[in-house]
Amino acid sequence: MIRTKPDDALQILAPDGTVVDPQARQALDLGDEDLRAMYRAMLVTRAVDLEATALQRQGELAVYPPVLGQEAAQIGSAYALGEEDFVFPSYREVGVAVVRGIDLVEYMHFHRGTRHGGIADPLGSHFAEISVPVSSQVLHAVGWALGARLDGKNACAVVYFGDGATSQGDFHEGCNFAGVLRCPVVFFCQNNQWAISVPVQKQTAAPIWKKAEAYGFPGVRVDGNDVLAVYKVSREAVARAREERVPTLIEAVTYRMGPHSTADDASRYRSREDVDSWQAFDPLERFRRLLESEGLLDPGFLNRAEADAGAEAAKVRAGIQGAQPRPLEGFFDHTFSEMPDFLARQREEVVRLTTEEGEGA
Amino acid sequence: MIRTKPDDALQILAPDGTVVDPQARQALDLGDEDLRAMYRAMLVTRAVDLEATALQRQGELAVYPPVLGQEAAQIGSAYALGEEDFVFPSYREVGVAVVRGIDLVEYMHFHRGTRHGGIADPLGSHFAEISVPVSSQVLHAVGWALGARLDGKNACAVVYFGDGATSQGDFHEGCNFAGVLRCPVVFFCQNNQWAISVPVQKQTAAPIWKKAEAYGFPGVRVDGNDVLAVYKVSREAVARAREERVPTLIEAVTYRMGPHSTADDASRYRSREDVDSWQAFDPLERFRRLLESEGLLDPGFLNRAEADAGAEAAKVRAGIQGAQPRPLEGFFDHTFSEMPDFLARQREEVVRLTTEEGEGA
Amino acid sequence: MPEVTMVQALNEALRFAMGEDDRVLVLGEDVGKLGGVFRITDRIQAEFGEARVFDTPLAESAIAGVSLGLAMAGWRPVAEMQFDAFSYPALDQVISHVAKYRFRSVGAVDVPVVIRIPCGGGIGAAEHHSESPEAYYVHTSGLKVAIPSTPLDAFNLLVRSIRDPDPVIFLEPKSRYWSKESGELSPDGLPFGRARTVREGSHATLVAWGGMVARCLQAANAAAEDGVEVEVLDLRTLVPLDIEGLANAARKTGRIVVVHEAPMTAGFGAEVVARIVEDAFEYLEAPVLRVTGYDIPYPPAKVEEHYLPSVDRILIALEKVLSF
Amino acid sequence: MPEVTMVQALNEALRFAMGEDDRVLVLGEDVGKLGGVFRITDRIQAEFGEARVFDTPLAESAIAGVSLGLAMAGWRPVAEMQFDAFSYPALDQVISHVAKYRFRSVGAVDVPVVIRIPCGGGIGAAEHHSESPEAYYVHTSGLKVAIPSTPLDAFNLLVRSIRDPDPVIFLEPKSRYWSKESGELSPDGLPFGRARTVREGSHATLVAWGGMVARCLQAANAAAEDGVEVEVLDLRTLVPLDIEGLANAARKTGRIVVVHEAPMTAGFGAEVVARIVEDAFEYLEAPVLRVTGYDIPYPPAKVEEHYLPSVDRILIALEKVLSF
Ligand SMILES: Cc1ncc(C[n+]2csc(CCOP(=O)(O)OP(=O)(O)O)c2C)c(N)n1
Ligand SMILES: Cc1ncc(C[n+]2csc(CCOP(=O)(O)OP(=O)(O)O)c2C)c(N)n1
Ligand SMILES: [Mg+2]
Ligand SMILES: [Mg+2]
Repeated sequence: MIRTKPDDALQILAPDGTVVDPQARQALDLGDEDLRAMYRAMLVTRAVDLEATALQRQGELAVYPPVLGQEAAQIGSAYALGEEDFVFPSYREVGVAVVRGIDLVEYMHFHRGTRHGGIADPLGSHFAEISVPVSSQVLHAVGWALGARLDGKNACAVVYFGDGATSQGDFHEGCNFAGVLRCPVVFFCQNNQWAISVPVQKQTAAPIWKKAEAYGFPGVRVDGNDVLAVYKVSREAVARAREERVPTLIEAVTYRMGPHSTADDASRYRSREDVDSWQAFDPLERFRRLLESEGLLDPGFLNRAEADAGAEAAKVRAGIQGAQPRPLEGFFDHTFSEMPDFLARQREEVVRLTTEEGEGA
Repeated sequence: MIRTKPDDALQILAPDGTVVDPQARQALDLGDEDLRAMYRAMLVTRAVDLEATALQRQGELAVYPPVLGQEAAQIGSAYALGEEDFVFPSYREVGVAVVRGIDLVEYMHFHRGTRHGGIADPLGSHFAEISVPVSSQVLHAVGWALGARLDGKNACAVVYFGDGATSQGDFHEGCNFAGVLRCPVVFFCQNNQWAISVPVQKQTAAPIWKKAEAYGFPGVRVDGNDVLAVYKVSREAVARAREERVPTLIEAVTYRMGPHSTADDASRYRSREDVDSWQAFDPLERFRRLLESEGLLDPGFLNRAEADAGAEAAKVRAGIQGAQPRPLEGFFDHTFSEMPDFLARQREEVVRLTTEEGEGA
Repeated sequence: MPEVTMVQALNEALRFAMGEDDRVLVLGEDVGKLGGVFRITDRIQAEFGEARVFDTPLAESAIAGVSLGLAMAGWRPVAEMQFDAFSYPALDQVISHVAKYRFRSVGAVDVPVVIRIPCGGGIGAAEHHSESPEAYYVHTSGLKVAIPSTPLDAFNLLVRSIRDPDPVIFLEPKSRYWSKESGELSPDGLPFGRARTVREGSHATLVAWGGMVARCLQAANAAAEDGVEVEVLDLRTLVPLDIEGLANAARKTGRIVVVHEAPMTAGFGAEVVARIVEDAFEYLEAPVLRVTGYDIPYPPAKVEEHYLPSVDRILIALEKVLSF
Repeated sequence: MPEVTMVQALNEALRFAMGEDDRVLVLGEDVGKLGGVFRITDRIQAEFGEARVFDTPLAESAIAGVSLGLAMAGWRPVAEMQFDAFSYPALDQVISHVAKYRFRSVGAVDVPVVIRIPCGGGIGAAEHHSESPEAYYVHTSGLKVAIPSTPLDAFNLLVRSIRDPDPVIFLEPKSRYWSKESGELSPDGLPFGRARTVREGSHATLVAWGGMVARCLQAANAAAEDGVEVEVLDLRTLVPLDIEGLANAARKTGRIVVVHEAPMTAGFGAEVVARIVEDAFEYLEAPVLRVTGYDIPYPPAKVEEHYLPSVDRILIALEKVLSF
């Protein structure tokens, strides 16, 4: 249970928005525009996230895993990255996608069931396809980071995953590879307390950040609802990865305010009170108060930002509503780099049948 | 590189056999007969191990992975177990098998290629089949331990594996399960510095014993060539597992004096000097000196023990030389609990063909 | 007995098995309080306690390997993999140990492990949630593989799988989870390796399992409107396979189509064809054809209807074997 | 060019590929100083440096997953799995990502990953060192699967696999590692999907790949002594498969036996049978038969000769199809 601060966690802002570590606050390399941009990204994320949940309720998305409550963890860490850094997301990273300028309509196609992956141009946008098999993307990040090191690039990979993901073999193998092969990678764990119905206490008997000990690189726990603290540790981890080729494991302690996904009934395994108790730690509210106290929330900005958020959500809705998948034969074209004969035969059948169907209709 | 003591390692006997920790020495619950029995087991192991290597050279075994140099780690830990405890070995545990009274001829059938597993009565002898896929046995140990806990048994599982094995996902998943499900299990890692040609420095960037931090249970490093120190930490770990249902990760620092297996040419990746430098840490010699100084090595015992060792080796040789496998159809009988029809059909073919062959010959 | 869904039947089977044998355990991700994402283990933990029904950490290889260890300690674990594609991290443990441990120990160790895997497509699920992995398991010697197509079969086969001293991969076709059937839920000792004739017919035979049995029945009914009587055979267990039943089908109609969701290449349909060819070639009036998923990864849900064998595709194949 | 073994040919292929494209990397357990347990990578690290040729920690899932990541960074990794059964821990990464990433990204990401796997039995190896896992890979859409049977094919197919923008599972039959062949080691652009007629014959056809091609040739030679001319077809790549070549075989002899080491049930032999039945049923004079490993786990080495298809078993099957 979170108190005003998770044990051992780095914090800059208290839940009420007051600065608890003024020195750290001052040392941040963030100007007013950065702070505003971060807040704006949090608003956009919140709006898009709520819109996606609504779209699912209306049948426009097949299923959607809300990020509600985890906005600070995602925006704080994503904001610490450079263009050249490469993001490897799980399935709950819409906030990171917002910061990275990912096409959110294409992203929602994943959840609509009209395309896999959800990322139109992973290599160009440095944002890998959405990864559902828990922890599997950890290895891709490590591989990419190793490749970047071999190329002498000044860039790192950042991989996002949950508390549950730390139980998987792939998490371990990836961390161990990264430690010994000196891969520039940041392991960013959002400990949102739950893996579907399993609380983190039943997931592992050790604090997650301490697992870094097993791989010979630093681990750090941060208050995941404090966007500035998350930014700070992420920034340091990115620098350590790029400059020293030393990975970092970041545990951002946060809370999954929504159900695991829109298909989940969380009331079966946690109480309304538990969830409500985390309302006091809302990351947007906390950051808003800071910005207010620092005089950065003039009504002009606030109106614009809120309008932007609404507009983004509306854009997602407009883009995804009723959207059609490419026809099945289109998927055949991307199984191999060239179409082998045996597949061409099958593709022809698909075209024939769907054309007939179309004509029959 | 080992100095007189590996960093952070627990030690009772210096390499020259002198007691460096008299208090610990005194506190051991080992009588004279125990000490003699342990030494005898080390002699037997050494003799059987060398015999197995010789048998392989003579074509009697297909391949054999020598335990040479790791006798203290195996005998010290195995001696700490009770009858009810269950051993899950890798493929290099002949010393443990000696202590547990495993039928060594059957064991060598594994290496001869005449049977899998190598353990005739795993459930009766509480010694699982030899496990080749690195780290895979870790999970079986955890499962057995969980089962024992559910039964309220006062027993634990002990799983043996190497330094290389710690890189596998199964190691991690097993440790994590054990930590959170409170399984009475001891994870016994023989860090013999090598995984075939890969030195432990290239295997992982953290000391192995520290990996326990990731699972919320204690880790300990012990001088793996000091049989008393190994016994002491194993004894404590077994008690902790049985009584508190808390696992322990033991890293026994030792050295693989022989090749990875008889099929390996270690000269391709390590120098004779490196290997020779470990001669000074020979575990038998170290223990012999202690026993001598404590006046336990009367010629009568020594002669008997050496004779026993020779006899055991001879028994293995006599039992395995020219030994035949059961005929292939015998293996069909143990694929399922009952023979399904489709397999019976195949079995008949085998019997028909091998009978014809036999008659043709 | 009123109608039950397959979900309820499976839930009852677990209850029944846990009641008749207190060595039976249930483990997996979210099988406790949540009752599993499909509610197969709904209220089982409340009834049988947290010792016998427990959530595991999120690690499938461990779920399989730990289950084997539990079996060695004399328990009968029933493990749940949350979805088809999430059984893949456990493949190494399943192939190298669960399937082989009896063999490896020359018969000394029973392996009464059941691994339940919801499988197949057709429910509009996300990527990695609609795979049909049966061929991987079937090709692994030492495993039995069961896959019911109806609630009553699901109950019977699961009870029997849990009693089996051998490891059983128990595949549950998600598209049939909410299908209903009425009948008595008492285990009738349904043996493995006996296919079920779902519908009699003399002109041609459709062979299927799991989710495709219902689809074949639809196709057969459609064919009947044109006066073609199609037999539908539900294999129920893929290992052991009802070889006799397949040969009989060849003898009876000589025209056979096998239907499955998994990709065609090296799918279990190929085995069905090969068996029939081996055992009953002389009775074949036409090539045994396959109607299957295509040889591409399972596509996004919104196009899955064109990917999965449709009634039309089945009818076209029937026409081919009938007019050969 | 003097005779080369398959080991040498593979070693030369890696050298050649690394020489022609400096994005090619070699990684795996013990591939560095040791040169691999079979010496396929012998002296490659010395020649190309530790950046391009490196030992990994002992973790196969990571080897596969990291290879995919390297490919995303523009490298062309050639990963070694030490033995067949040790490729199983990587199955999840291979099935869910390596095979699917191009598809998942709707064509945006090339996956030029080669996974080399020594496979098969017949060399007297220990448990878990003699498996023939081709069916698992073949059934996984998105993978190409190559398996040479001779040194020159090994060279050509490996060079070509490394140039391929798609993931290739490259199976190396251990029993042929030390077989010799002479000829020019220059890549002749051998395309995937073209079977090789190893021996002409008009009475019957043996279809095989990898280690069983030589065995089939022995059987064909033995049959020739009795005046029976048997054609031997080496598939060389299983995906893509030379469907045309198989149909031609049916047209030419009408009597076909397929031979493989893996267990029979749902092995790739079933696919060969099913394809031929689908495409060339009318030309078949006899059932297409299979001679394979039995449906038990690979047995101990000392009995493997009775497990693997023998010349006798192949001859018996030939006799059956010839006398049908
Ligand atoms: C390998 C695998 N096993 C099971 C699942 C099913 N599943 C999806 S999300 C999830 C829980 C993940 O929890 P966590 O890692 O904490 O991430 P969160 O969902 O909380 O963001 C599970 C079990 C999966 N996607 N992949
Ligand atoms: C999963 C798996 N991958 C690869 C191998 C091949 N292999 C056998 S032993 C070994 C090295 C093991 O090293 P370590 O764990 O340190 O044990 P040691 O041999 O030193 O006792 C390797 C790579 C294997 N047996 N299993
Ligand atoms: Mg979580
Ligand atoms: Mg070692």
